[in-house]
Amino acid sequence: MFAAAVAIIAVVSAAVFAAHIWWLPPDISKLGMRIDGQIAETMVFTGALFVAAQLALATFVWRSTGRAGAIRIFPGGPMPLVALASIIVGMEVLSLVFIGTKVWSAIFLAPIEANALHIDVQAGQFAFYFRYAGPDGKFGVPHPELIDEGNSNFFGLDPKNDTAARDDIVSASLVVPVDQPVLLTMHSKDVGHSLFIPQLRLQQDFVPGLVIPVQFTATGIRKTEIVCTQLCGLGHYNMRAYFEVLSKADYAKWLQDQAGQ
Amino acid sequence: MQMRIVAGVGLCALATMALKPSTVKSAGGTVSGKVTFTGTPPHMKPIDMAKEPSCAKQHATPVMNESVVTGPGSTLGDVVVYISAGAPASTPPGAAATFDQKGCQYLPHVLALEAGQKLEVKNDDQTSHNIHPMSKLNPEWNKSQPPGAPPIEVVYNKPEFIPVKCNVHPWMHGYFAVLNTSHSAVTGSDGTYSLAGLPPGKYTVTAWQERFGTQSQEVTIAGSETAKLDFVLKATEY
Amino acid sequence: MDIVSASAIEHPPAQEHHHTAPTGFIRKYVFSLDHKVIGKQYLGLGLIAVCTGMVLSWIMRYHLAFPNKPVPLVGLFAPTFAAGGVITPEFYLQLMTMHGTIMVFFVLTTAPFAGFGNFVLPLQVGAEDMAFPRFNMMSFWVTFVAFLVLVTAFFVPDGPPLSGWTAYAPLSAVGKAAGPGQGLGQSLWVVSIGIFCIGQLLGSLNFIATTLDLRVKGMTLARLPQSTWAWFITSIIGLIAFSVLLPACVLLLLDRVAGTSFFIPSGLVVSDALQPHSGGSPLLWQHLFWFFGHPEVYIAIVPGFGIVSTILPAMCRKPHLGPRVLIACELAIAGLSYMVWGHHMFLSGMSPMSATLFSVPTLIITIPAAIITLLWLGTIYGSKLRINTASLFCLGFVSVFVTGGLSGFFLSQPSIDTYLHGTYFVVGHFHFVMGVAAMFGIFAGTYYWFPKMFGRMMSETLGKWHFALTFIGVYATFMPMHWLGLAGNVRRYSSFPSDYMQGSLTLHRFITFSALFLGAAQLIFLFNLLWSRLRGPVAPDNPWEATSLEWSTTSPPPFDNFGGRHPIVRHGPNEYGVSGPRGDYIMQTDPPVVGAEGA
Amino acid sequence: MSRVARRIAPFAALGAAFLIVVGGVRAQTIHGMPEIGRGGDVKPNTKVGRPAVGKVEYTRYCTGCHGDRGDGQGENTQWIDPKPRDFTQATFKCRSTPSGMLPTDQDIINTIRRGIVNSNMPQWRPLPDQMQADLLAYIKTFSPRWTTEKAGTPIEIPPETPVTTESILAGRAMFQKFECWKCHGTEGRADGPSASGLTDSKDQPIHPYDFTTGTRFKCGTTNADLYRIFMTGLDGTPMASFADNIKGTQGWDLVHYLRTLQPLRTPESELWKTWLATHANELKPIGPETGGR
Repeated sequence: MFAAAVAIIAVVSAAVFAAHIWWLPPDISKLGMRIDGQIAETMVFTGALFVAAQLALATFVWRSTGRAGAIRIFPGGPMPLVALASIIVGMEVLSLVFIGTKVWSAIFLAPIEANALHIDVQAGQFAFYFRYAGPDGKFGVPHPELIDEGNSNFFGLDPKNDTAARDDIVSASLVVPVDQPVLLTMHSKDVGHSLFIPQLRLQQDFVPGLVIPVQFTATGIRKTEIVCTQLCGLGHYNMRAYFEVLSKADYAKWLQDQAGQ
Repeated sequence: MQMRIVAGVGLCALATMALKPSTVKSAGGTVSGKVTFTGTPPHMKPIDMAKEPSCAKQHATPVMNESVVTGPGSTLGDVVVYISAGAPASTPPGAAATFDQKGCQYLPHVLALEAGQKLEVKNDDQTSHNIHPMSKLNPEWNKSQPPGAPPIEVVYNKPEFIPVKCNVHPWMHGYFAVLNTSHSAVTGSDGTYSLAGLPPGKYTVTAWQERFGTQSQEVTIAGSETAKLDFVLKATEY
Repeated sequence: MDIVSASAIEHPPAQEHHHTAPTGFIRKYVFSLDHKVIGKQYLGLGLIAVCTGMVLSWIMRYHLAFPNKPVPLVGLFAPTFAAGGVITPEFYLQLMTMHGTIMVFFVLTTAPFAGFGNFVLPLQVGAEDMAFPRFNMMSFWVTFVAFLVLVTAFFVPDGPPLSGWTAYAPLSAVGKAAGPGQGLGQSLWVVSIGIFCIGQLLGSLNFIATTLDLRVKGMTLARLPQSTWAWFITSIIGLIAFSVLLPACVLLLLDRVAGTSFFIPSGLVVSDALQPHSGGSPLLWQHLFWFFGHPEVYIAIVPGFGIVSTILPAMCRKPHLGPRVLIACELAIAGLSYMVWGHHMFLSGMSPMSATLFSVPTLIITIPAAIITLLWLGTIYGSKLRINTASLFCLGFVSVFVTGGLSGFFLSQPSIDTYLHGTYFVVGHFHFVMGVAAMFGIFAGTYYWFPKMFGRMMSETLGKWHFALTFIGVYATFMPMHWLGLAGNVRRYSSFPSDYMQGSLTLHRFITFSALFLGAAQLIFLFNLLWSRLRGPVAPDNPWEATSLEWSTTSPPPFDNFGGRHPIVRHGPNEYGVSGPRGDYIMQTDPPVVGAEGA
Repeated sequence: MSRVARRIAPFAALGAAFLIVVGGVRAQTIHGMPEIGRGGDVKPNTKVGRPAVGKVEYTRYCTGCHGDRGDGQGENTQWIDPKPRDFTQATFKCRSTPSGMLPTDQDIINTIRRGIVNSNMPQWRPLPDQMQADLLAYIKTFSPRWTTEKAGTPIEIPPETPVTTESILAGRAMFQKFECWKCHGTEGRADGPSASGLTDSKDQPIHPYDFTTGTRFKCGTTNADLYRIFMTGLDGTPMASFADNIKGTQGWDLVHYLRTLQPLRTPESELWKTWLATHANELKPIGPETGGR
């Protein structure tokens, strides 16, 4: 009974994974496919181990239940198993680390691209706001004490004294042109948050007190969502924003519309 | 937009009237007038509600920030005008003041109520709001109201201008003007107000706007006349 | 008893405790110094806590499946938080925080480690009691106070905290402005966890001292049963881990009440109010917390390793395949557990350069874990397996541990964690590997040692039903969470307004039904506990034909465990599958048998 | 027990491999070896820095200590000793250029790479070259000196002279003569009479280098680095440049003597120990009264 249950559960679970019934949303980023590759490789390896281990458990249980006669010690004692685990798992660990580190550094340790579009992101309870430098190409300096959400001054800009701040464009959606490297500088105004764009395979926490740069390049024109994945308070579940990838022309038009407001 | 403010003021006025039939009946004097501004008011930006599609689709045109509401002729809306000194002691009205959340906006943006009066907060949206009045003198609270939840009822006992916000929708900001008097009005965008049913006496009338501050004037009511009292607030661009 | 008298001699004990059996009710059952009573008290506390935590999870699951429907009965019990049963987002998070805290601290730490360890460990080493009986009593009552303080948070005006069991600063540090429950509720949480640390530190010290100093004659370290080794290793882990969490809690409390800024940087605007703090680091809390938090996972699971490795050989009638390798692996895991805390923080904003540094030891941990699993499989291979509830839960443990462990492969790689961090994949992973696996260990231990604790056998029929429904329920509940995670479904959400998560509702409903089914199955266990305690058949001294010392005394054991005698140990704990005078096993206290040793 | 040892061996091997990988980052080059690998930081960074981009990296990695304005007044500054560098003054400790001159770009890159021992400045070697160059470019925007002045010419370091007893003794005499001991102590223990009251150019307390700890120097690990330190001085600290008093190969004598103060196995210390074994009584102690040998 137990053996059968384990075997069925193992096979059904593995089948659901293998059939990709619930799977990652389509990738629209430059580096996402490397993450997908890493996931796929890990999935194959762990999937094989999962099925093998569960079936072995099922077989051994089925064969030994109520067995008569003398017990049989596993051939060779524990050392073959130690060697087996060390070699199989060890090799896989090494290869995963080797590839994974490269993927990770390509995403989080890459120098900033020369032509990157710089967008300043601020997370707060419970919304993201995105700031574009505006026509002058310069960001105004944020002053936390000037943050006034009731007056739409989400970043604490000081347009009275800071001319660079006057033309900053603040949007509740992240809009980027396609095939353009984008640099996000992420900071939080109150507690920890996180920015997660599943289609970009991109996730990064906001840490109060730190400004964290993240780069990505979107390769598909699409409108999707940004959600918060770091528990930030009662509105956490509804902390989100839209993420739009536009063609270069549409983006220019959008930027102009925003600047006009 | 304007309609909504008027509706809000009307609601308020209605509530005020309904509460004190005796005062109305005694038909005392009235102070009325208009609130205007000088200087350049700040540029009100449209509110980006993209985050909450269920609200965004309720508004055909973008909703403007409401921290400064102006009308033609430099009139100023959402100004609380109230008797700050000289008013006879009154008991808080029995009916509740209502503060509604609709289309991810507060209706009214500024709610005047008397200390001790019941306040009822409703949610007419298909999304959860949290109501977070950041009071300093009164006890502070912060509660979510999912769609379909019963109204939140609360009583403030100390006069205070309490900023109210919804953290889930950071653009939602409003005020509870908890006053010591039932003689109060909130101007519409045409800037007019009227405080009726004042017994004879000398009063200090104060106008309060969330960004431009307060201004007080004195007025004497002898009988049942209507005294004109206009306020001119100084606007600052930033 | 005849076994003891046959094999043990009376001799002047090396460490006489000089305490005699108390007579009054209070001294006997409440403020008892007897490790067996304290162990039962811990298990009782764990039982209360697990029921509380489970009910909280039902409310959460119901709400997730039917976000717009009031939850039945909740309006009645929590009118202030959930008027009319409508679950507000903050109430959901408060339930979630309390569920996590209660389960991790008051169930997974107390039951397998403090509960079974207290009851069984002194018996297995042949001691009369723990090394420090008064510390032992204090350790339980301090833990109990911690539980009361935590539960008090439900009854304060704003309710319990909503910052999760990890209580990330500054959400947990800035106070009331951060949200409902972040005022008094969060302070109570911090105080409770601080007190809990003290209790566990006392307990860990006690375990270490008892294992090292109170072993009877002949009980060398190599002859300690696998379970005692596991508790011993766990207490070493706990000693280091809790002594980091305790100061962290003190610092957090100071930030909250004394205006310090350990975890709060400057320039924070929370609910429109500029915070009067500067110079702190939110990451510091994460580092301190996870330096405790990761070893905590092993505090929950290593006793499970020990329990399973002790029960399986008895049920297989075959020695454990490699007890020394097992211990080496457990030690390796214990050591590595302090080098891996950063894998909870790949995306936390700490320097991306440290990701590899934390990823490598995390992946290396899978090697000893894999060896431990293979040793179990190798033990089952070619054995004469007796299927009963205790052995079924051990086999279930192996199955869910494999499942939960393998999903760890994904999360330990920073590049994959970039996608899966903060999704239901993580929830599925730790429920399998930490929650369910540890719970299976607890269940196995309960069915196995219940006869020793209460002198009565548990009902096997009810037990097998309990196992079957639980095993299926567990997979049905937690396996789909991995699928949700792959689809990008974010955890800690009270509902899913985001467009791309809309499609997950069906799966969420399935999980909810499974969870309710799983919960209902536990009623069988509760009934079985109660029924067997009162009506179960009387248990013999050694119902499982097991070898370790606790089975050489009566069921239940007398106050001083061995009736004034001190057993002498002559065998290891793994003498199964041999031909001895009793049958196919030799107890640790049996006289030397020529030719049967070392089977 | 050996069976157990054999069983644990795979873990031990893996653990050791791990420690070697991790430890490699901190490994010191044994001095006296040619300047290769990490110790010497000779690998030039040829990337072109971009100040605007560097600002983003700066706010990620540097701002906590060096401050948003580069004035060394970051949020952590109050907890840190020695205090972080104030970039607005453009004085730098580790230079290859004469005292008072601006350092070369590579000098600052080297400092970023190797960090500063006994301070809170970590090694940023894992940052890609491009990032280091960007950071450098941004750091140079804090002071107008970088636009008005040019970096100095690196001092010339003559080829190292052979390690001989005479050379060490000459160095010892210089240690006495130039009053190195007043701060660094008679035995290099940083316990000289002036050591306790030292302040840097911003009046912050500062400690002399303690040779007896055997740690790497503030500005490198090799003999040449040591030569460079006292010939260029550490600007902004009481450590002056001795370029006016020590000429050419004389400097190597001091280097050789200083090496003997360290508890490391170096050619100098080996030689010195052998010599001392027979000649210890010939030496006058270093200090205020005597004049060395």
